[in-house]
Amino acid sequence: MHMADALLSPAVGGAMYAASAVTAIYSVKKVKEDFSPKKVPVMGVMGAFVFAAQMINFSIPGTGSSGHICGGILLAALLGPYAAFLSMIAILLIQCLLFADGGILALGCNIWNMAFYACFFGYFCLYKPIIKNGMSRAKIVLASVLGCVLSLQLGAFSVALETTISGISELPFSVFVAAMQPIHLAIGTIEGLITAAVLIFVFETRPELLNAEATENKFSLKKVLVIMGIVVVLVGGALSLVASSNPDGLEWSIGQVTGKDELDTDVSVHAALADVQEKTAVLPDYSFGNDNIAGTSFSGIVGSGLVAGLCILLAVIFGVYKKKKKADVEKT
Amino acid sequence: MGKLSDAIYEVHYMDTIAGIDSPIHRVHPLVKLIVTVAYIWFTVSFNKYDVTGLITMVVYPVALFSLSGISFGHSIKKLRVILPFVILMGILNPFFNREPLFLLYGITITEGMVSGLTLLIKGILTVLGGYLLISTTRIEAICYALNLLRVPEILVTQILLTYRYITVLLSEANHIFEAYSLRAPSQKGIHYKVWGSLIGQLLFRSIDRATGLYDAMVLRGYNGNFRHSQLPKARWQDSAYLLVWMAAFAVLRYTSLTALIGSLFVR
Amino acid sequence: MSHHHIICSNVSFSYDKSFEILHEISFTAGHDDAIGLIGANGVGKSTLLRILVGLEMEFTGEVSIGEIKVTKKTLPRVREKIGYVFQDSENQLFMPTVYEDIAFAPRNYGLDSDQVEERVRHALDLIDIDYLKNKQPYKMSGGEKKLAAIATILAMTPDVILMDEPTIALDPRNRRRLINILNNLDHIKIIASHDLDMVLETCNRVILMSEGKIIADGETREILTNRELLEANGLELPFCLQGETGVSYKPSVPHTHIHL
Amino acid sequence: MSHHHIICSNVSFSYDKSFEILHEISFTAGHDDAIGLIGANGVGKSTLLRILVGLEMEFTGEVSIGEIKVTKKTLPRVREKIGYVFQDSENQLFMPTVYEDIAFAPRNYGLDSDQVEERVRHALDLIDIDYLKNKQPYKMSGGEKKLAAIATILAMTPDVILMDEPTIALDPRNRRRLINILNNLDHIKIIASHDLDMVLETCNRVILMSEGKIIADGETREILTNRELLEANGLELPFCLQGETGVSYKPSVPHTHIHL
Ligand SMILES: Nc1ncnc2c1ncn2[C@@H]1O[C@H](COP(=O)(O)OP(=O)(O)OP(=O)(O)O)[C@@H](O)[C@H]1O
Ligand SMILES: Nc1ncnc2c1ncn2[C@@H]1O[C@H](COP(=O)(O)OP(=O)(O)OP(=O)(O)O)[C@@H](O)[C@H]1O
Ligand SMILES: [Mg+2]
Ligand SMILES: [Mg+2]
Repeated sequence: MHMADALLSPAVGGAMYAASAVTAIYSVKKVKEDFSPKKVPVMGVMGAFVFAAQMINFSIPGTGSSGHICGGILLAALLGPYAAFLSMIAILLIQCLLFADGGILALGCNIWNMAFYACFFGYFCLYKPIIKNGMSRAKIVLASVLGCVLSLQLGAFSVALETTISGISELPFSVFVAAMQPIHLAIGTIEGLITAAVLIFVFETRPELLNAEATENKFSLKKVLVIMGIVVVLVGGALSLVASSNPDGLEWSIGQVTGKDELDTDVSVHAALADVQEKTAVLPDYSFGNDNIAGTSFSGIVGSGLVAGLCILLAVIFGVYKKKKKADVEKT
Repeated sequence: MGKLSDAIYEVHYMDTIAGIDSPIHRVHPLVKLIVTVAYIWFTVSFNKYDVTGLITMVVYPVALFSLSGISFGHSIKKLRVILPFVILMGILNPFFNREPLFLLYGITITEGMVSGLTLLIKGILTVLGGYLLISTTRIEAICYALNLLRVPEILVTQILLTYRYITVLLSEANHIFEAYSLRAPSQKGIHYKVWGSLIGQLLFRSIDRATGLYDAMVLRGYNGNFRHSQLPKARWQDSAYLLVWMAAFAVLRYTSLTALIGSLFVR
Repeated sequence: MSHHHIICSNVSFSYDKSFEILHEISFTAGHDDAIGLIGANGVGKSTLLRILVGLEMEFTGEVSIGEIKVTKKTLPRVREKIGYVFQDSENQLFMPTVYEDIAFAPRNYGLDSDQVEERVRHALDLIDIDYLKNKQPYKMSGGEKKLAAIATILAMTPDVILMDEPTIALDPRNRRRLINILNNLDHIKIIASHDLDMVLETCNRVILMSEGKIIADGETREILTNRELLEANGLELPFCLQGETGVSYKPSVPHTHIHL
Repeated sequence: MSHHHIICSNVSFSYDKSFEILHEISFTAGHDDAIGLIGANGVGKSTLLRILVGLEMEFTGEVSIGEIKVTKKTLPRVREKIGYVFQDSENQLFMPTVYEDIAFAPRNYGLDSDQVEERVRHALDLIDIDYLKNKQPYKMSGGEKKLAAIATILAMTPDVILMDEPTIALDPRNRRRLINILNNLDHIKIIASHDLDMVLETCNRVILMSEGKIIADGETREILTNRELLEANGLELPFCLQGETGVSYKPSVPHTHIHL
């Protein structure tokens, strides 16, 4: 469910960054409140643990396929939601940088889609209320499955929403959603079951690991709902602002600043070069009718070819230069 | 399992290439971070029908691969992670948008085809942009840059520690999976009956590791903050690097360079 | 039954293409061999064991276990024949209790519950750890874990047992117990270890490795009493053969006290 | 300088209230003592070391290190005086390179970068591992990691060095090197180990533990040559003293071959 940079417009990416940052800052504050320095390395190792555990394939009975664990809920159950959120940020950042899973611009979206819903929504609205009055196997299964399914549904929905608002894919929103949700229903159930299996094992062997945090997070549904409400309004506002304007967010924002609808910085350059163009044109005048875009596009294609050629040439020159330098070094 | 050992190899490999020396490796991490973000930002901001403008952004990866000496081949492997999804979306575009854009040698080029192509190119360029950051900058340096950007200390420490322990836990997970597969030779994944205990054992071991690590740090005077080491100092070259690229991106983005060059030859 | 149970011919291997860890390793092992695999840190002992059990497949050359050539396809069949005890056996126990862990492999091979019970009982008796059967692995001491890991292997009824540093972290009594167990097992054994005294007591044959090659392969006593050979390859005589003179192996550095 | 650097009087300890791991442990150590701490698996050797370094604080009794009583308050000062090498030193290396790891403690103690550099250099020279300084810990062999872990300790310039099983996983040459290093260090040393041959070569004094109590405390040679005492407590004579007769320590079980 990792979003790629390519599917986003800058404005959507930026808005999601802002939303995730606000949540992160709040989480940092909460984690610091009952700060025991011992927790920091535990968080680090747990992050790495989820990272590693997500790479193990679990065969799903009756099918040939395999599933993974749902990191957010598991971490939230073990570390508490705030520390879990920070752990997830670290995981997602490392996945994006080291494994190119997700993108740098899309990181805000990915944090939101995969960490926020699981750590806060899944945890506070589902996991916690179910677990509150004592644990049992059945409750753990219910809480984990519901938590995973719902947070994944929200995540999948957000992916569709963010992509559509970015306006880069031509896929209609309805089709996208219709494709994403059922797939993630299945995935969520499986992840929930695997997560439940792990939590039950912990519950039955070292329950203190789960209880430790239960006492330390004073649960208040109201407070959470208020926070969630504020965040949703913030994000919703930002997104709808973007959506209502040109999907090309950068142009839109610059347009806002300069008060122009369109940027025509290249016009004067065009004029200056028109002369040169007259003299250097070596290709016959193709007729594309009156379609301006097409004309631009064709010369664009030619230009691209030239740029590409230049790049290759540059690369070759650099390569030769480097080899020479290496040889020089070896000589000395 | 292949996946786990691949991941271990990958971390080691990235660590190695980020540690070599080149003009790009020497650039201040904060500058590289800013340039990378700007590159990705400008790249995705191209209009979805503007293939030709987008193409010019290839200048950046080409220049960086050349200057840093990072091999291009390995980066292709990275593309395979996120690209399938992007390609899927891109391939669907021609079906959902059949507005004709122009005719090329008698073939009608639709908006969907063009936007699919830009999507693909954006996918490749953005992944390369990220790859060029991490393959020329160590994680510690990136964390230092985050520090300068006033990202909270606790989060930065968290990233560093997670990174530090990824190889350790990957190899423990790998180990436990190997032990499993030796005794269940014909299974592909972990049987559902063992889900809980297998991961649970890994979890306990992780916690024990965490405790051990924490003890070791405390015994050597750790008091909550990592002290960054060998902090790079900003030099004038760093400002130049920043300025040059920002200017270049702006030019590539806001002048139809390809169209200009092309129009020198086409009338 | 074939005469040679393990055949390794011209096996070379590298983790990343750059550096060859194993170079043209060839040896065979008959069905009554107990082989000690010795050599300095990092010569490739563990790597060789991993290749035999099919955990690394990118080698060149040929490996056969009991007439079956090791390939991707034959892997499940080959692995049924081999019991492999890791260097850190903590990682080998993944079930909630020792009993469950020992029963895991037999259950996978589709035995019915009576047969499984029988196998587990047998393995527990053999190692004499009946008292551990309901313990959870993470609550056990290092020595106990090692013994449990060996029991899980025995319940597979392998033809071949491979062990990587089995005596590490054991106190002398547990180590002695392990040696007795090894001496009572009638399997082909290959034991990689730095504990040469243990090798001396449990193996009839020693393979000495250095820099990814086999330097010597012969009768245990012959190799382990050859001081020059051992020292040239980063090892020492077994302590029991060094005798009290072991203490005279004085540091080559003069024994001065250093003030920090 | 005080005569007794470490004073431990009537220390008792349990992890969970139920079971007492250590029972009324008392001993003192002078500033030229090198003490071998021996005993079977699980007697509490590691626990005792953890108490000395203040990682477990719920003990009863009194512990002083160099005139300072160990309490929650004095902990930072006490810890500056002690260097502790864990049993699994992998856990101890957490920085990207060996250099960074060695520099970690001096930096935390607020030294400026020149002083840090100086300390690191000194520690590297002492152990003679300059070639490792830019290596990443996960790419190093077990022996190299152990040596690096020791270097990180030395850079703290401690008065007291505590080591838990330092020779584990080392090949004989690296083990020899470690013994030389230990013999050249002029600190108070307490070394917990099952490697009695190493203890014999590095310690002037031995403390033998059993079931959480000190059973014997005396001159190394005296204790390590006392076969009855050792065997009564789950140990054996050092191998170099067993001599070739070591091999005659035959299994008490008759040596029959068992077919599985
Ligand atoms: N996964 C890996 N990737 C790359 N190199 C590796 C890997 N595992 C081991 N090596 C290297 O291969 C060489 C042989 O390692 P191996 O573990 O086989 O040695 P060994 O003989 O078992 O040593 P020891 O006595 O320390 O256990 C070492 O140089 C090691 O650094
Ligand atoms: N964190 C813990 N919680 C509860 N019990 C523990 C803990 N750590 C150790 N123990 C128990 O305390 C006892 C003493 O353990 P310790 O590690 O000190 O033994 P040791 O003498 O170092 O043994 P070895 O030679 O195997 O290292 C053991 O019975 C062990 O099971
Ligand atoms: Mg090994
Ligand atoms: Mg111990």
